Amino acid sequence: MAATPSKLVSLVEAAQAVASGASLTAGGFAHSHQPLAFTRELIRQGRSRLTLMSVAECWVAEFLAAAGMLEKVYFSNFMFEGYGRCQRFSKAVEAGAVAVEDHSHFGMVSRLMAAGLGLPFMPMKAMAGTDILAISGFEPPDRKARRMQSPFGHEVVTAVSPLRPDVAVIHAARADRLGNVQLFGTTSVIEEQARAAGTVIVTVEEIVDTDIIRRQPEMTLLPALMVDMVVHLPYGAHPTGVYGYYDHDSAHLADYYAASRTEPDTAVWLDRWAHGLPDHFDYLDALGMTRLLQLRVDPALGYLREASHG
Amino acid sequence: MAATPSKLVSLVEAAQAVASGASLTAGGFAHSHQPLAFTRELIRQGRSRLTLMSVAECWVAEFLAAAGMLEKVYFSNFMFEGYGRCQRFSKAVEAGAVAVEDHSHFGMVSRLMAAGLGLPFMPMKAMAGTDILAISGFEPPDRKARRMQSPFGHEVVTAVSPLRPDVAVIHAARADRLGNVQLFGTTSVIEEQARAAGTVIVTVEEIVDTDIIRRQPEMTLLPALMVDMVVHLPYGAHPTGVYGYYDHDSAHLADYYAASRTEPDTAVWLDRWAHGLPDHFDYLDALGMTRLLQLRVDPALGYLREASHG
Amino acid sequence: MAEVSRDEYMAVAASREIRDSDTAFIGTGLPMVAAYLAKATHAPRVNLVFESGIIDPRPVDLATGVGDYRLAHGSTKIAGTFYALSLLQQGKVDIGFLGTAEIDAYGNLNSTVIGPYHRPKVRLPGSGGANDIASMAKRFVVIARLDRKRFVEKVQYLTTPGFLTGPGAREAAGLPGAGPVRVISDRAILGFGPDSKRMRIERLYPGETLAAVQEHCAFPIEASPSLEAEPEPDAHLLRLLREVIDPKGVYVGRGER
Amino acid sequence: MAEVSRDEYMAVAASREIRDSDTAFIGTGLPMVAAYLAKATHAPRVNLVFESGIIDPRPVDLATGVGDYRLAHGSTKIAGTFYALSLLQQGKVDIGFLGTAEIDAYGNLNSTVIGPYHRPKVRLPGSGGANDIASMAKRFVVIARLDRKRFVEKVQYLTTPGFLTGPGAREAAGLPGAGPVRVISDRAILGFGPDSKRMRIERLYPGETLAAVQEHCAFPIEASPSLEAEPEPDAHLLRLLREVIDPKGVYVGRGER
Repeated sequence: MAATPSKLVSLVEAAQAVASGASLTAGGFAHSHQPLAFTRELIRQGRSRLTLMSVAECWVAEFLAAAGMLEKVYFSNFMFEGYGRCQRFSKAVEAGAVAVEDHSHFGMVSRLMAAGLGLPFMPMKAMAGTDILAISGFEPPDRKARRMQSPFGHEVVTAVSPLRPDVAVIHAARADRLGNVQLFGTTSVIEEQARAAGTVIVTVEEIVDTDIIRRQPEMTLLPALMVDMVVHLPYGAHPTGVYGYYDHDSAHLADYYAASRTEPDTAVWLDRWAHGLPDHFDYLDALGMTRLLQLRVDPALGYLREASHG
Repeated sequence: MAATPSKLVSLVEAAQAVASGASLTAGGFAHSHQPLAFTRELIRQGRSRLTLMSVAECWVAEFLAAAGMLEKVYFSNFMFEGYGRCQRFSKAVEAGAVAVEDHSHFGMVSRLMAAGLGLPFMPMKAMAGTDILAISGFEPPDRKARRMQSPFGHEVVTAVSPLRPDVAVIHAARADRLGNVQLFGTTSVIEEQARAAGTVIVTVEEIVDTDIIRRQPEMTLLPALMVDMVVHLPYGAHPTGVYGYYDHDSAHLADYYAASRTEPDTAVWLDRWAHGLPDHFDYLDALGMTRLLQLRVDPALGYLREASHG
Repeated sequence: MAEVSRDEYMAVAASREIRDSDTAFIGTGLPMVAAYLAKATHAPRVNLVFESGIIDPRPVDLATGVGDYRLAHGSTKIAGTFYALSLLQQGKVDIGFLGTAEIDAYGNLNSTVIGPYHRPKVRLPGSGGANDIASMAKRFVVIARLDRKRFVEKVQYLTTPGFLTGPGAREAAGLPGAGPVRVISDRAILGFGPDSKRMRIERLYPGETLAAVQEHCAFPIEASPSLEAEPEPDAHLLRLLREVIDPKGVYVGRGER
Repeated sequence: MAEVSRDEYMAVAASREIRDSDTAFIGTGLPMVAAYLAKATHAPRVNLVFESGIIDPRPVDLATGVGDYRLAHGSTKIAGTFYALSLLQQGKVDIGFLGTAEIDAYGNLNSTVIGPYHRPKVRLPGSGGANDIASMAKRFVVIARLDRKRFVEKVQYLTTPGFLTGPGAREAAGLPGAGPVRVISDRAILGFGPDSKRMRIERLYPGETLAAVQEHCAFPIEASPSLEAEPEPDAHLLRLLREVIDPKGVYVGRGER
């Protein structure tokens, strides 16, 4: 059939889709597949007053908070497993510089899902009876969730309202130029995030022919019709990992974690690893090939045999 | 770790889990992966007053109707693509012998999903304004669906109530003895059906070691915690097909379709292919190895190159 | 080249309803032929979705049904029925195609029963995804042969919403899609009045007359102010239909007229 | 054999809470160690579920987190977060384990803030799946070291529901799970009065006294009528913990006492 145009764009161009004041949701879970090359580019370009709608993209939140670009966060949990609290993010909240709206994981996922399914609300059963619903962050409590009775009886559920981020940024394993996206391992909240968002940007380890996608259609997470832009960014999740490609870089994460204890050290770190490097390939060069290759997973196991526990 | 007990049971034993008067939902879509060896065993054992909660398991519905075992059917569409209406099923409805409750596909899937998600209702946007909601089959209209306003504004949605079948019967590609089930190709409504049902019976082409399942965990449709019984039934979907294994048997389907034009011919057909054969392996012997091998799919394409269009 | 059949007119007209980059919800038969034809010509970027859960198949061999393994093999995503249908509710589906046993002047369809619901004269297959498509796709197209038993004053069971009782009724029911845009018949292409929401005649196939169309329709139907004649499909389209897409004439009959 | 550490008492006690054939929702750290220990001993059929979407991993190497690739590799199903969490709402999860910064007498937990919500003294990580587990798992177990700053009269923010305000409160809130069944601390195993729903002391570790436990708890806490002494874990369990499950002592400290 006839050729179809490509959605492949540069990182610079993709990042321009996130304006100051925009709302953003980002893929990933714990130390896995967070779109951090994209996050560093946003930091290089500079943004302000961003809103995050997040479940577990702790590193994205932390770096955006460290760079002073965050204003508001709808979220359920930011925690560096094996390290501790997200220090710059937590400090920003404690200083009143970032406003937060708390949820349970299921509450956040349900709000994104409501938007993705085109529904004005989603019924669910968690969060009831707690301060998550009783204490408002920046959202009026009756806009976030309402207790309601089932139309078919006396059962009470919590209805949560949809959250529609302007942009979803996802890092995945591979995509074709049309935007068919595959990811191995856990898919975290990517399905719900991509469907809820107005614009979907996907950064990937590899660009492959559509024929490669068609060989394993069961592995396709996002079909092309869900995706607006594709950016080729090998090691684009570093210092987090990508299942089947590379493990998270514990030493680099630990370095950041140490730096993030103070604002000046964080600034030095950001200067070195974001502002100081013109683009992602300079970043990879700065890390060095030895280090990047050492992170590559054992092909038999899918992970590095020697775990570093924080 | 320690050995875990098997869920593997005989077909006879599995079929005994469906009592007369029970409600049943069955996997499959069009001419694919319908649990028909199980259906034939139910016919051999004999049941009455069954309720079906169905989306697209047309052949299961047709055979149960042909055998006079159906009382009520919640469903969205029964149609033999390439052949025409399900004749015994349609005749039974026209005669008033089977009562029906119509839905759209999304309506049926949403009702099963509500049950599977542990929710007292599911909001959705189809079916409004039509006789599907205005004309009651056997269910009081306000038990099936209600128009409701979103708690967050004036948007109107249709809330559908949960459907909880007593038993779900699924035919899949392979499972281990613990009940981890994998299926290639479209997964139809199996996820929602299995989660909604009280008891889940899975019949499979192959029993494999759990290690085989663990090599492709992304392909697992139902984890063991969703499954109660596993039955090993190669060609257990015949005369429908199983993706990656065998295509549907058009000649056999056409034979049935011709027979199903009259009640006596149908009875002869059922005698020959269900009552007349003590078990599933006698059925396979009666079909003959030549025929079964001819149905095996082209391994490169995943289907038979020469399609039979009805 | 053989004379153009009514089926060929219908396939070509249906294909024209698909715009490039549309996401189209497709069933077996003429809609599949039309979608393949559109993809091969003016709409290479059309994204096909099937209710069985198959997204964007590689159109190699014509399928026997929406769950056919020749659709699944080489698709870009295989999922389940909920996934496919939920795309409609998400607002991701631009166009759907539907057949019907009955249709009224507002484009409402019946594919459920002929006769009373509880003791029907003929029990039909039921909605399936038809109601979902008509309720939630941005627009939909009906493909139906003209016949006084099919084009009726009032459908015996309203399975699938057209404009329901007329202007404003879909909105009042909370249906997100805009409703039917075209009815492609074997004699003419029909549309809907922008204000009245009633069916009207837009294009006549060669050799057809307004009177002939009106005679095959049990409700009063007028011509659109911009009534046109449908030209004969160009040779390239016919060759694709006859030699590439449906070489055996499984779904598109040949030379019936 | 080295003296039994408090962590080892906690891991063994937590492991005992898992019944064979349970579906258990597991986080990193002591709960993972406890689950692996249970699976290796009295509960070979326990089915482990992680909020990252991993079901039933092959417990080869101890993971660094719930999304760790060593959990994903060789699991029996990999899905996403919604799938894992929706199992809770479906009623498929028998038991979950939670840690906390604060806990009150009714087993309510705070993992959100110390100080006022809008200008907290300490911003903690937030609920994550904790609220979901506590709301919807059939039962849950808290693992927390005894400390007057942790065991408090009133949590500063109620992140995760225990028995809320007392008997009947969970039911009134529509929470499907039955609530907390055990609090495993480093000095004693605590439970809840069946009628009062208040925390009480059920088992004391060797060398501990009621008074010591009460002193480390900022709310009044009584002994259960059936107060028992927790025996030292048997050698087989200790060997498994020390040599097989956590040989480096990553999550289970050694010989602290």
